[in-house]
Amino acid sequence: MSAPASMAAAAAASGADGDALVEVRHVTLRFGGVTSLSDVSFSQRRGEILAVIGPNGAGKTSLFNCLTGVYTPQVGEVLFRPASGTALSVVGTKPYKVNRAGIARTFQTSRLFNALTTFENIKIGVESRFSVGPLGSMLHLPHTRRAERESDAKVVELLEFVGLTERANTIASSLPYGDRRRLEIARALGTRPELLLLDEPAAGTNPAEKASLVELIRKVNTVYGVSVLLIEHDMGLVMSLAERLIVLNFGQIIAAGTPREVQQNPAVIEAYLGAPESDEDGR
Amino acid sequence: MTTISGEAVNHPERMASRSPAPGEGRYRALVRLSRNDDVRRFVISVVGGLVLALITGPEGNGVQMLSGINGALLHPHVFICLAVTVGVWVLITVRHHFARQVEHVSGRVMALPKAVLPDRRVRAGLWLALFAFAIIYPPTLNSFWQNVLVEQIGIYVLLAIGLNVVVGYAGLLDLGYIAFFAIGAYSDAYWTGMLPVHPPLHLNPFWVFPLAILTAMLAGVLLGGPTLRLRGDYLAIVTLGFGEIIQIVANNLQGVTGGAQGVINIPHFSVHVAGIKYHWGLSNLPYYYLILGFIVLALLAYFSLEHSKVGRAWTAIREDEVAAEAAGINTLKYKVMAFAIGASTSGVAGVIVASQIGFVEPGDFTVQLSILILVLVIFGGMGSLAGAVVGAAVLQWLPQFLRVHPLFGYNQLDLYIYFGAILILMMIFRPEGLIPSRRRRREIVLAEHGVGSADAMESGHSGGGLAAVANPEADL
Amino acid sequence: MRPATKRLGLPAAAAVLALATFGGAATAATAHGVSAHAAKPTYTIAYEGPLSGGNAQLGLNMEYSVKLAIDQANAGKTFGALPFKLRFQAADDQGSSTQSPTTAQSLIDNKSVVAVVGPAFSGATKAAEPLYHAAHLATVSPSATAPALATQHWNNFFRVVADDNAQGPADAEFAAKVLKAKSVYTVDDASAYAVGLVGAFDTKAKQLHMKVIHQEAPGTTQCQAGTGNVQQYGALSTQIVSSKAPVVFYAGYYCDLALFAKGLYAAGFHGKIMSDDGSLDPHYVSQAGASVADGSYLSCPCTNLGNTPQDKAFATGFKKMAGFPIGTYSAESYDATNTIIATMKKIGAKVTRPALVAGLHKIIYNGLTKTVHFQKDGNIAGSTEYIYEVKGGKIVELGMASQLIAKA
Amino acid sequence: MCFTTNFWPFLVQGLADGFLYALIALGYTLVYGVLQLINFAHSEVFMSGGFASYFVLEALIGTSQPHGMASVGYVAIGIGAGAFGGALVAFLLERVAYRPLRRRNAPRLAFLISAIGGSYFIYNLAGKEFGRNALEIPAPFLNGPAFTLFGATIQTDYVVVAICAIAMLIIVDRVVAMTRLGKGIRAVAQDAETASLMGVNINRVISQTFVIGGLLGGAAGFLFGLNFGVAYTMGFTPALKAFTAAVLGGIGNIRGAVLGGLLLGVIENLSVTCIGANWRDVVAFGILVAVLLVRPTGILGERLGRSA
Repeated sequence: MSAPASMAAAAAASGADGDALVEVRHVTLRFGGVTSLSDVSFSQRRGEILAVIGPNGAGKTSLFNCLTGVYTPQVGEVLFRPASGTALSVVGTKPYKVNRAGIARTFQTSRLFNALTTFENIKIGVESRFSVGPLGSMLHLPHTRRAERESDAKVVELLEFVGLTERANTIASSLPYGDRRRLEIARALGTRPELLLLDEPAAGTNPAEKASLVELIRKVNTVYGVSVLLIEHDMGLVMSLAERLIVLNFGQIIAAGTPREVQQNPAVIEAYLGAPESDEDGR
Repeated sequence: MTTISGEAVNHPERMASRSPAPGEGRYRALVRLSRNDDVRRFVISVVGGLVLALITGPEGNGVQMLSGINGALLHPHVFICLAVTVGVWVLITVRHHFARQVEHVSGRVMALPKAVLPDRRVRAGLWLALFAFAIIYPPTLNSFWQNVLVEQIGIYVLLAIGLNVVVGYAGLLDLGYIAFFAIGAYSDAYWTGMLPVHPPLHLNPFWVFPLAILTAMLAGVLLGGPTLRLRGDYLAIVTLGFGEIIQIVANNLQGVTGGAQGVINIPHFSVHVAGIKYHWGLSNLPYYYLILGFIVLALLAYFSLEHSKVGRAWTAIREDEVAAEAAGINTLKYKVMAFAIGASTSGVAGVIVASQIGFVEPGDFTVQLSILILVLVIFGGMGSLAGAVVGAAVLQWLPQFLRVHPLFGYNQLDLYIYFGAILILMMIFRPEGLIPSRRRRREIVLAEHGVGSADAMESGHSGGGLAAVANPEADL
Repeated sequence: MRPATKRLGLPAAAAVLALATFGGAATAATAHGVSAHAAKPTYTIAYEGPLSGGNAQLGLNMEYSVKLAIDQANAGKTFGALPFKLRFQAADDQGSSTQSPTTAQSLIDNKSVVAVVGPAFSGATKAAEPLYHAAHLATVSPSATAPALATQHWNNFFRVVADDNAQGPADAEFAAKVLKAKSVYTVDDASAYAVGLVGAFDTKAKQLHMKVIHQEAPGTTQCQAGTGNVQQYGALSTQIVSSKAPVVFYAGYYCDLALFAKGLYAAGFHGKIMSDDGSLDPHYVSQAGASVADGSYLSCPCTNLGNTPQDKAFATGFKKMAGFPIGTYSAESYDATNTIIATMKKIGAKVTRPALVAGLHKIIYNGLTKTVHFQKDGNIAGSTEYIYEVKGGKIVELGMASQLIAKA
Repeated sequence: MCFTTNFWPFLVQGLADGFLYALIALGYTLVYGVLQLINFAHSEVFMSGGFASYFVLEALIGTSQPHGMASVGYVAIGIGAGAFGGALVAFLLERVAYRPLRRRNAPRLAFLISAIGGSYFIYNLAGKEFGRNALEIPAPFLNGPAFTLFGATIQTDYVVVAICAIAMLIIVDRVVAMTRLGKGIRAVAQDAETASLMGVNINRVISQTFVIGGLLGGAAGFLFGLNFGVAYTMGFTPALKAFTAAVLGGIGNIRGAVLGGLLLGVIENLSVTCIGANWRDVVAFGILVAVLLVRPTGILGERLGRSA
């Protein structure tokens, strides 16, 4: 089915033990004649911070979209919690169901609800976990009020966690860039994920913001026990955060392993130095 | 023909620009002139004045070619119309030149919504005052105005509140809204035993309300479920078709609906509970208070909804469907929910009308009525309950008032010319409506600056801005 | 001939009138049209029908007739000196059953209104009549033909036209006996009026052992401001030609019949086209073209105005007032109004709404179209059906249907 | 099978209707291609074309009955007048109801609402100015059975409609495929942003697209009015059908619009024998809903950029 080189890389990528949280098997995604992902396989352990790197247009965001149900790959499987009794096959599952199963994400260019406040943005994420129907809301049933109170408490907790308590009533569109990134992470955390996908969380932030973001992501991993899958260009950030790396180029995994291993991999060096970055941006 | 010459008389520069330019420099000067905002606005105001003259002018006919236009343009009131629009131009130009610095777009974003509705307490007070007025005032009216209050205003306020949920909250365009009104009316006729097909048991119209709500809701879910997966503009067309289909079906199925001749003798409401006996007869006030009750109920319910999980989900969907899905919101479910809630409100209105007039015919449920209700919502302010109430009340009262006191060439026939103009002008100059909702207003201003989308039109259930989302094969 | 007193009375009456108008506009409570100070009381006869919307022309045909009858009565031309003055009020219901109750309420509120000519349409009548009934306000419709209207026990409901149950069977008999057709293709435009009419036609035709094929072709945009499909007549015509039916009966209005007739002509139909009073309009011929319309039979429970001096006076008076010639239901509206005035004259100076209702039940008035005499249910007694034919681009009256059938 | 008895006549009838749908559908498809927007007011573009041709032919022909070459000339004049009227209204519509919104980057909902407003404004104003009754376009030729084919009577009118429609459809297809103008339209349809970066004047292309759609819609208004007269309400139903046709063939796709139009015309006419004349419109809307549910991209798929 696949080229031997990528087989080897795939084996390295999925060299995890039985405690896999997500398992990607032979995923191939095409748009018309263009292949965006080709036979991508890897897995991530529970509690792990894993980073996906690669030049622009390598298919990183496409991979995220396959992991969240936005895109349906033509070939392959994505299994969430493969070992447990509640295993979910992501392929063909609607994005909101994937989210409810425990995979939350942020976007490359942050997609907040700009007309709402910081508080409301997080609350939308938090309350998607509560079953509140229209009738309950219209009639102010006790159950609904309890859910409101609980979700409010959770929002306050998350505001504090990401350090946006002061900004609770600010309209999202008027937040500074770094705060928007934090808010997006808080909104995703509100949906109580086991796996958080962060698409270039540090893009466009200044060094101080970046440092505090690194801190935050690590806290997400340790305090909430959320596994993190990360796309990032900033090598310094990747090296300091990630336990393992996956390198994508032209839709294929060309290398995988610890940061140190990957840094010395000749294929990676060639991909970054040999091939200049293309204009096309991965979707 | 006349339009051009009329313009030329009032605008010599324009005339000159049509003749061959004698020199390059002069031609350029003219081009520059035509790009000047003030000049452009002046031309627009003159043309607008002529159009206004046409609208308010005499009625034409097909016997003599363009007689309406000739008649209208030779009429003295052309000058009045021109004076009005050019006057507006003068005002705008003056304001523009003196207040250019103040009028800065970014200032609009945060400042205005607060200025419009200052405080929660003030707003609650306004609502209470409106409510008290709505209770005390109608008994002082004569029965004609009471009837207007019931059949032309009350019902349409209720309908507008319902459509507001669909268009305003969820950002979906429903052009077949009146179909659910028809479903309510025919449910009433069915359960009271007035249709050729008989129900298992005959009910008092009061008991029809829950059934009609359920039926309309079900119809909303059945229609919305499949179509709401599609792009928003398809929904508009499908609902438009659905509205037509309902009318044709009601007309064609003579054995079921009574066909084109309609259903007569639908009973009025009555209460026989615990010794209380009351019968709604022909007088208007009891119906008015019944409708008022429903309006207040709907307002309270939808207000709560707007500020609940459901309302926030609608806002999220309107703004960014992809992000909403990523935040765990089942966008399809919430869209269908909005659709069904709107439908059920329309169904309630249908029951009230059927039981009040006692007669229903398929010809009552035209596309034009769906458009009318849309106009009411847009005029009042999408997503704003106060807007829906005030917009519907004002726009439905005005034609009746003008009917009694015709002003400035107003003719009942021309109503929809004005309504069409209202839609365009509102979209150009005040898309947030007469009494805007805060969230909506913010969204619209933000969308103008390229942030967010302010409606749910982008695409189907699984994604938003990306064209390829629904179907990876489609495009890269 | 005019006495001087009358001249003096005019300004006074005008003043009263102006007062009443003002009062009526301001508050209905003061709008008691009967002024104690005037020598003669003033009563209003109103007209309810479509004056805007897609059916405005039909409404105008009626409105001017009512106005004309009132003006003539006030001038003493038709009934001599009257013990009261009459005023006219038009009320627009757009022909819609949802607008009609509001319109009716505005007339009921005006206490000087003693009778209403209209409502013009059956649906509007069904919706408004309960209100009129409760107010004991007599309504005399010149055009609402739905049979159901007479079975609702509204004792204030009258009409000066025959209902669909009278027109349809007469047409069927004409087709069977005069045109000697063995089979007929009936088409209705899905309107309330046409469905009732065609039902009565079909029933009678089957009794006469004709083979009946029935199709419904929804009316179009062209007569009413609806959104029907004008292209449908092509396919329909093809079907009719292949059915080889010698007669097509169309129940509906002239605009659609014109399209339909053109479709039939183009599809090579050589039989006869028959239609009803909704099609009895010169526009049928002008829209279809004389070559297509020639030979069509049209029926109406109304007579073309003949050559009597009264007929001519009406036609010229109407044209002078309206600016266009009389049309469908003009003469009926004139008769309806005059019937009301005749009844009022019998009652005398003190006309009340209930008294007028009672009076109308007894009146016998010799009108232009027929002798008006109401049955107990409000229907006209002894209605007559007339048949017309399009000849050389003109609509020509052939005579009473019963006589033509008897001759054949 | 219910439609076997009169198959050929209904097929011919259906194709005649279908060509008209196709002409109108192109207006929807072209505008959709460049703006991803349903031009709700296209029905009024169609109506305006009908009235424009009515006024011109009324002045030229009056009550005379032309034949021979004069007939051909008058048909050409009628098409020209209709196309001009349609194009003018489409152009104005774009300037007044769309461009201000586009400049402001308004949400899509605003465009739809503005278009509906435009539609109601134009058609009610037409009703006011030109009267509420249908008007007959003076016949440039005498319509009637022209010849018989497989037992189907072919009317002169069908022949005229078919010839004119085919000619116009071919011209438009070639214009979009081969000319500079067409290249601009396709570029904007594919990616407006990139096109504008490459120096395409987007506003001008959009205006041109509206004008082309208006030319076709207006001409269709004339061809339609020839047979059915012109009335201020004439646009609604044919336009809704044409939209259905555009969706059926794949909106944004020129050849799809033609295929969809012809298919819809035939299906609709066959439904008259099979179900009954009064269900005809229900069948058409039913098809619309079914297509949107089963295959929203239509028979030939969406893209304007790829089609031609």
